[in-house]
Amino acid sequence: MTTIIINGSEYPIPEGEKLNAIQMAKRVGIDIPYYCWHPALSVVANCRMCEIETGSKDPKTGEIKMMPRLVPGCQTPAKDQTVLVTNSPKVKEHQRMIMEYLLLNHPLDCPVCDQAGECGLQDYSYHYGQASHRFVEERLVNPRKDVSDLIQLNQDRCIMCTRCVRFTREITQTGELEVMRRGNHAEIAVFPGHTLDANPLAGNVVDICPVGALLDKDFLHKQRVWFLSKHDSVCTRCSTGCNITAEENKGRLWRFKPRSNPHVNDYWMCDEGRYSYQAANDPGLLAAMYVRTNDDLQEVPVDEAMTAVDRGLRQVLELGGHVAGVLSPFLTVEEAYLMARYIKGLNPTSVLALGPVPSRGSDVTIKPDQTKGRTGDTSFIVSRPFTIHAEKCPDRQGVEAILTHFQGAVITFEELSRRVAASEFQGLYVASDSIDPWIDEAASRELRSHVSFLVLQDTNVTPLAHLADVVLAGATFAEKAGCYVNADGRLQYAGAALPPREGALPDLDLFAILLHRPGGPVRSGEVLAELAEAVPAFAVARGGTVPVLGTLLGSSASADGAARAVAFTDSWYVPQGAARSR
Amino acid sequence: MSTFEPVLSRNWSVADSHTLKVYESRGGYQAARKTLATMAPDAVVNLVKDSELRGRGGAGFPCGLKWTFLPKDRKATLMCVNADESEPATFNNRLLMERDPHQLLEGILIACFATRASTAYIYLRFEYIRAYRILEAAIEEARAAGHLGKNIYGSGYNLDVWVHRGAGAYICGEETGLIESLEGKRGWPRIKPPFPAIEGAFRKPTVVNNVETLCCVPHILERGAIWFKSIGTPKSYGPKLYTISGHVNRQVCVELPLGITCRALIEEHGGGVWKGRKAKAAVPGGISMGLLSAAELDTPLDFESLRKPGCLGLGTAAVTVLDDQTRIIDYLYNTCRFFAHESCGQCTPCREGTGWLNKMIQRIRSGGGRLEDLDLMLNLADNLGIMPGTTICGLADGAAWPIKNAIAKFRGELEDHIRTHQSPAHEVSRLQEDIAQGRQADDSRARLPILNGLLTAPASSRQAPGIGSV
Amino acid sequence: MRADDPKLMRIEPPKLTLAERFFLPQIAEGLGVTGRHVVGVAFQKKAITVQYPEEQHVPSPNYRGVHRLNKDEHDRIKCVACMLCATACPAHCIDIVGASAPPSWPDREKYPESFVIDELRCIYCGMCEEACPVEAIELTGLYDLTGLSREQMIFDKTKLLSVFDATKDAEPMKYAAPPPGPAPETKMLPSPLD
Amino acid sequence: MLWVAIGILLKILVVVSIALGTVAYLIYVERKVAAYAQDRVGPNRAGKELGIPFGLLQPLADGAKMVLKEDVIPGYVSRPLYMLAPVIAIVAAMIGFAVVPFGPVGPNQIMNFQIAPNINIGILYVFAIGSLAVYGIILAGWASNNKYAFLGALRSSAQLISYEIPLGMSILGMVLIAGSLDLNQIVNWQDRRVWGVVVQPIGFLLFLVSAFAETNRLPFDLPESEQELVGGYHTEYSAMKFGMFFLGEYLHVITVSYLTVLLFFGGWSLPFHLLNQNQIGFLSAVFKVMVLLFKVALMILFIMWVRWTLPRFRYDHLMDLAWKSLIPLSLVNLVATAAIVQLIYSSR
Repeated sequence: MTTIIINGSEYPIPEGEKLNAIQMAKRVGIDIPYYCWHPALSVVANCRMCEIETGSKDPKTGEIKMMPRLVPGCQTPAKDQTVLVTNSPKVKEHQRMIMEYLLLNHPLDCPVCDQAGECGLQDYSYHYGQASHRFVEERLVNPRKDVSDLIQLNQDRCIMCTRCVRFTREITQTGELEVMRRGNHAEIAVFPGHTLDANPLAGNVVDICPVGALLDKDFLHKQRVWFLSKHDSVCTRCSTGCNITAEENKGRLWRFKPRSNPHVNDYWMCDEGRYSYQAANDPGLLAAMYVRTNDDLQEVPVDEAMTAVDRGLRQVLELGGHVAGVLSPFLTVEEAYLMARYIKGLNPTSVLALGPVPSRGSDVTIKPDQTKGRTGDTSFIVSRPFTIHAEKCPDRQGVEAILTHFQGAVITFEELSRRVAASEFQGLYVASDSIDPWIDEAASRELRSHVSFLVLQDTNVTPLAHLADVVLAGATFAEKAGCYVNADGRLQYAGAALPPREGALPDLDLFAILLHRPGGPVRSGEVLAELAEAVPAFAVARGGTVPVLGTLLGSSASADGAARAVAFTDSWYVPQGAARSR
Repeated sequence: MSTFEPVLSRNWSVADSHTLKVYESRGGYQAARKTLATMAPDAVVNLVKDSELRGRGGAGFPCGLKWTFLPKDRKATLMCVNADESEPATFNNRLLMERDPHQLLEGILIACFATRASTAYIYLRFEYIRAYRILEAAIEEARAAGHLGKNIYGSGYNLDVWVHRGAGAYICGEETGLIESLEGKRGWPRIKPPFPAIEGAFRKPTVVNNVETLCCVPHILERGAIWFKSIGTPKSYGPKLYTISGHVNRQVCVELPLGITCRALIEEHGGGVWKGRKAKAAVPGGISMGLLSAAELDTPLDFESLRKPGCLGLGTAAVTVLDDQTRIIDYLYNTCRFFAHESCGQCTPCREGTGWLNKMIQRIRSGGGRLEDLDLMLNLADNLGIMPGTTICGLADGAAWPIKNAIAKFRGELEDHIRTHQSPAHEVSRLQEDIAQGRQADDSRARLPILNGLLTAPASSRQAPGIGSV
Repeated sequence: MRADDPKLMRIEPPKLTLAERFFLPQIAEGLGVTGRHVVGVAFQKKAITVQYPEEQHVPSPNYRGVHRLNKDEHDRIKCVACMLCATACPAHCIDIVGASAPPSWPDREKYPESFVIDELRCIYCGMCEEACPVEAIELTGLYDLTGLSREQMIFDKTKLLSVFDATKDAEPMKYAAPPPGPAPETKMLPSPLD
Repeated sequence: MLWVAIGILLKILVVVSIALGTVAYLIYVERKVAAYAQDRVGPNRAGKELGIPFGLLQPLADGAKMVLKEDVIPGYVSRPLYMLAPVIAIVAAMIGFAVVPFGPVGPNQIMNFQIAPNINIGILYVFAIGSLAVYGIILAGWASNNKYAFLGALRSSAQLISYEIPLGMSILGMVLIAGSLDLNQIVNWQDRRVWGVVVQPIGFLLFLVSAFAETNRLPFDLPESEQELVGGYHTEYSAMKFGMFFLGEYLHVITVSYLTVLLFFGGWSLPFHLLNQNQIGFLSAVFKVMVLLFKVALMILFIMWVRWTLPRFRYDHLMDLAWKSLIPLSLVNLVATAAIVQLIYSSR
């Protein structure tokens, strides 16, 4: 058996994984502080914070031989019979010294620094530093500068860990960032005219910065991070389905931060997704339910609107008409399931169609290459490609799977439009929730002119909304909980970050009311459990639970064991929820 | 020592010594021909290993041993010649390259043959323009004469030599920094492992050797390991080029067997301390190695003995003499300024520590010293470089030893300086101390803007405590 | 603690004399005490009451009254919108909206776009003052805080700055040295409610 | 006869209005005394605008407040009893005044300073009526349908029953000595001989203590005891109904003060026969009334003084005091007085 000795205790080394000392120690609950190391970037060992004492144990005699010098934990492999000491006086004195050095020229502006609260310097200063230092000379002052339209660099707060430089070199391979000058005048800079603006993953340099040097101007000075409640969610901006934390305070979203998921997004997310949170804060979102009376849309309470929907659709059927439902790829699988059940339950001849699938450009895949960066030891790094999909919706595959289950084939929106134009349907129920404008004036009129009863369930005011008979205000991506199936067929759970806004209801509740489900608000887990029973494609979600890192639709739950792999989070960026209940 | 006959510098006094003609006329390239024709590469490695030739670049690592670290199954090997002679007061490599470039090329040829490297880069210090021109010319000559190029001497062995000029950074004299710079990157030393012998320049096994080391190689092959080990002192064998500079009458570079005492070097070869003064101290081997006091001048200058008086090592064997009218604080000021300027800025202790020491020395020198600063500097030096493993490369060690030595050996003088040189303009104010200690400053000046590191408040805020007075 | 704990001590009530058991001497003594006070107030003007509107009470220097937002020597708000006061506030009565400082403020990155204190929620504990890293928020000695509606008692930035203007001479910043000469009396606010 | 009736009615009117006015000012005085005892100045504002000093209009303001306040009748009370209780309290307090002489009373006086003169069991009447007041309290507590009020009422009844006994027995000594239940006779006896307090010191103390208890004043105000019972029996009363209890309490204070002065401090007489008891004339009558009023005023002040000096008794202490100390003591006092009186009279 392979074992490692950390601070006097023996621990077994996990099979089949190549870990360094930091990862291994963290796995057994011992923190080795670090700044420059990042599991996706090459090892440079220049912050010197993770230095520990190492040695080896002779397996025969049991004699332990320590090396005289300190070595950085980030480049020490966790090998059999290695001895790590992370808490000796020598190590502690070294950590204290590094903290003193790092803080020499660091400005004392934590109060106005957005990183405060999730800052490596702050956290380690408490754990490993000291309250005072002996530096009485004048500090260096470096003015702040912009590295892109969205990212600001406060050079005086920088600790030269070069994570950002390595990110642009090794992950995006665009190399915008560089170190300029030498010694304690060294600073991060962009080449003139070569900013991060064109980099689709630029926002990640803010996330990986352990201090407040690189800051997102979109979030700048708006909130203190300890006020934010963090909710594990999934980005809905494209079909990659990046794992994110949606961070909320005072009833609105403030930012998205990527969550590590080795099967989906590794540690990153694209800027387009990062700033898509703004759609949930839009003041122009539908704020009430409307029913058409006397050729005018009137604001009505929810129950009236729901009755109007049910009555209208049943009337169409009684008059011998047909009903079609449009399921947008922005719906969660639970919502799609309930809606399909409702439409099919009205009349088995009713038709279900997939809503318009927005697509823009082509898929962009970024393949990291650590050899582009520093030629240090890169053997710990598993480089995984990151794709920004052209398909700008979160759940096409999930909705398609449900449509296939209910009627054998997927009818596209174009096909449905044709059939509507042929006056095949008299009643139409469109559930959209699309973030983007998805239908124009002309298409709306065309669609409307052929049906006698039109229900629209949406979050935004679209041209179709003005023409519909009933407008239901659904929930935005931030307001609903449920599962999405991403481009790789991975079923992932996204939690709700905000309560449903005034006048709107989560789509799941709307469908539940139409279906007369007993009980109050619906829990997505219960629906998912039903769905897993009813639709074989979703059998992995049996019991209504999904692993934290998601699970592949086709796989059996046990075969997807790797999905339970521990994701990585920087120790100073711990999702802590709101600092206090407000 | 009069029996010693110069080896490395034997051609220096000859006219046009840098030309191939002169070099060949004095027996040049014979060793290379013999080696390539008769010896197997491993035999060469073993011979050099037997000679216990230690690297002349500063660290004194056995050269042959280094060559054996190369992986056995390597496909390609690179040779880097470290000609980035940036250590202050050192100029032996420059003379070797300017006066006898073919000796170096022959050494490169043999070393590359031994390590089976087919490409060699001479990483040349930017400022050595003359050496650059001479080397380029010499390589042309050698290539034309068949000493370099394809199928050298019919042995089927190919070698190309390129001269690469650095951009003027001290740190590029460190082997991994040199490699990074050679690759076209920023001259930042790499972490080890992997060592360059396993994965060096362009991710290939790489040997990095100093100019003077390589210059020794042809002579070892010509005269044998026994001859080489007959020169010098135990554990430090062979001839060595010493440079003498500073406050001596003659600033020269002389070749002597390893182990000559510092005093002998100054008196016999440097012509004594200038202006009839006495030596106060001497830097034995480039400023990063530390300081010898006047009483310790009898220390032999070899790889081992210098540890005794508390120096880091022989270094580049560049002796700099300080006369008795030189202030130690000035020496420290120059040293610290140099290291603060040349620190690459990669590792935290070196980046911040050298800058801090520099600022502190500047303050002490201009009259703001405190007695506790000396202990603080010692403590910093200990943390910075004397404790092993705090940084990637050895620059921090080099920055730490002079301070440790100077304070250990000249503490009295430094304390006297602090006591007698006090200038109110430079002294540490109460407020600065309070801020550093994290104390609540106790006077009205506490109302300072604490943001953006502004230490001094606008004058108006210091006067009346009432804020409405403006 | 157990009944046989060695640290326990049994104390017997003191034995009373007969006179004491009648309580009459004690009652007489008590009557004497109150009588002295009655006489003192009635005839010797020993009352300690402050006749409030006519006489203004000057509270002790560490009295915690209405908040003020301090200004710096350029008449700008000192606050940097770090929201540490809002974090420290146990009553959750402070609401700050931060924003990047105007470009004309070179020494400052951030300032409060809006700064609102609900004086009715506030418990005047002074934690905001303690938490403030730039000495921007302070509790003044103003104690006569009244209002006719809840809205009036929610102080915004303008009002809090006007409190500073009204009190800056009487109460220099607390961390500064005491003012030379006798302390000026707290000026009455021109009523913060207008 | 008609004129007699009119005279009596007039007297009743004058006495009641004076009594009520006095009560109003007693509250003012009480507040002043309280303030002085606590180093404060007390009410001094009301009337300032009209140039009236010392806040002398405070009672008016208090009264106006009492009248104008919202009269809350909780939904859960028993309404008739609830309304009746304060009426009983104040009526019982007032009709006690019927036999209390405010000045010299007698067939040879120019005027009877008494509403119902020449009732020879006057003192008995006072006590009988005084005990009625407890019904007001009990009813109030009962009708309020509130546990605090109920507890207050229970305490009050127990307290009143307990202290009736020593109160009654403490004056029997004086009655024995004076040989009459008529207050007029008792005063006359004291004028002739010596003040009651001299011949009946123990009786005086017993009377004083019991009187405090009977008036529910500190240190015996357990039926109210704000700290424990939130006001006790009047927890649920507000506005004028509360005011009536208040008035009742102060009327009791006045009554008790009168009785004390009449029984133990010589009534309208002055010591050492400085005032000729037999002198009849308008001036002398007025003077006697003034003397009596002065003494009563002192007595009231004393009661207030005690209130702001002593803390409240604990309930068990209260009961202990009545049953274990006062009643035995009063019995001893009665027996001893009776023996001595018998000795003296039989020796004559």
